[in-house]
Amino acid sequence: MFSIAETDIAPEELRQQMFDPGAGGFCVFEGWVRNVNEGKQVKRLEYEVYEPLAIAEGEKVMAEAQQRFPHLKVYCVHRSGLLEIGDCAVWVAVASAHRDEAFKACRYIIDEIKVRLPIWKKEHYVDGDSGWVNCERCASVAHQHSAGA
Amino acid sequence: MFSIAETDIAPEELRQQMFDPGAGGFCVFEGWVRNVNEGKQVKRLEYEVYEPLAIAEGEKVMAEAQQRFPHLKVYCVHRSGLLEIGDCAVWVAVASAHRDEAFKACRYIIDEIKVRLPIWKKEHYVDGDSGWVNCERCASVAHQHSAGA
Amino acid sequence: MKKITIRYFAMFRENAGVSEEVLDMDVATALDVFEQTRSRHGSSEPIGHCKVAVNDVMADWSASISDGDTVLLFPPVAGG
Amino acid sequence: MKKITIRYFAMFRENAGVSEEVLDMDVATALDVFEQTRSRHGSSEPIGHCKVAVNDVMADWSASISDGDTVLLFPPVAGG
Repeated sequence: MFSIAETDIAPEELRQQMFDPGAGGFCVFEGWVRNVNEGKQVKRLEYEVYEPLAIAEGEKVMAEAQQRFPHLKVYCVHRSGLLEIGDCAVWVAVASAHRDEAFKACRYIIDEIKVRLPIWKKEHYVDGDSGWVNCERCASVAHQHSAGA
Repeated sequence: MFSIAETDIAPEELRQQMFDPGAGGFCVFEGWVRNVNEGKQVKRLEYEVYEPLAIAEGEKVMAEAQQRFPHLKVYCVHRSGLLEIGDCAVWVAVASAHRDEAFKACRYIIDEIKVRLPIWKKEHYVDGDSGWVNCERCASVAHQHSAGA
Repeated sequence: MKKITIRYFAMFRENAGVSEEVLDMDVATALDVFEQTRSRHGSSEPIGHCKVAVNDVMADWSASISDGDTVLLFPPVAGG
Repeated sequence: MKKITIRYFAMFRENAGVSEEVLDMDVATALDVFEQTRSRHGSSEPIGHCKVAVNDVMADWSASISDGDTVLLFPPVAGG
């Protein structure tokens, strides 16, 4: 269900494995490497992934999605290593009977994956600088989670 | 931006046209023909589309999505004619800087397309029967719209 | 009397047995056209579930109808 | 004293200059390990933005640490 890929993600091959004759709605989210972040020109980026726990936590997120928004099939793959502009960093897909569950489960998975998995992103900028991305939105969500009941 | 296809939709070709170096989030929704609807076994289905108005209204929906949830690129194609189980009936894709707009614009487009475009669906059942689908949820949304201010 | 072209779609076309007809009608609004052809499009669908277009533009049921107009009668849609 | 294996990731690893070290520590909880190695992982990140795992299981900062445990210190994550 959840995996880490060290090489290019191939959306079309993955999509074909999602087919289910009972599925009427199919929602995909892809995270792409974009050329700018917080005003800085990005050249490429690098994901560091601690695989044993990323996979365990990824599977947990997907089980939660299935419980909250029951669906037929789900798959998520996240890249590790060096990525160029336009590369697919993460691919999440949900097939379900109706579209509502497909959208909601897909959104739930990507939102949780961004804040819970031991994955770190280092941006390499056009000006030669580089830096670990401190996802402000993620940190604030994580904080809300830990502050919650 | 919005088109009607008389033959198979080819998601991978369409996806490649959505690339934008400023896009960090890409959301796709596909409607698939499923093998059952309201308890009846479906064999295939048929879309009747009144193209001039379906295209005009489709473009309008997409312009509304752009206004509400600004994004970089959007595309939607809807099938007409005869479709088999598993065929893609509609493909909606949105590329945007961040994922929130991508998800919301994609959802807005498919929700509106289902209730506003002059497109009709006839289901052919395994038992030989057939019938025009009277989308109850669509009718109820249409009613809310017309009853609104 | 106004000369009105009426086009039926999907369920309405099947029920009417024709996709288009030209009638001389005493009508003021799109609603009048719908009501007066109800037997031909033979549907019990509430009007709130149906739509209408006049001369290829989506319209309200209260839209004025002029001589020579084309009225498109749409049964409940189901895209996607 | 307990023998603790500490693993640093991403920013913490770069700042520490090592990815792993084994230390004899006087610690009760994961938080103690974090605090006592703060100079090595050299970060001003609020602890609420960081995470910890003990023996490859995600843990709370209050988790008890036993002799022989491996503590993984995670700086703010940014998947997706």
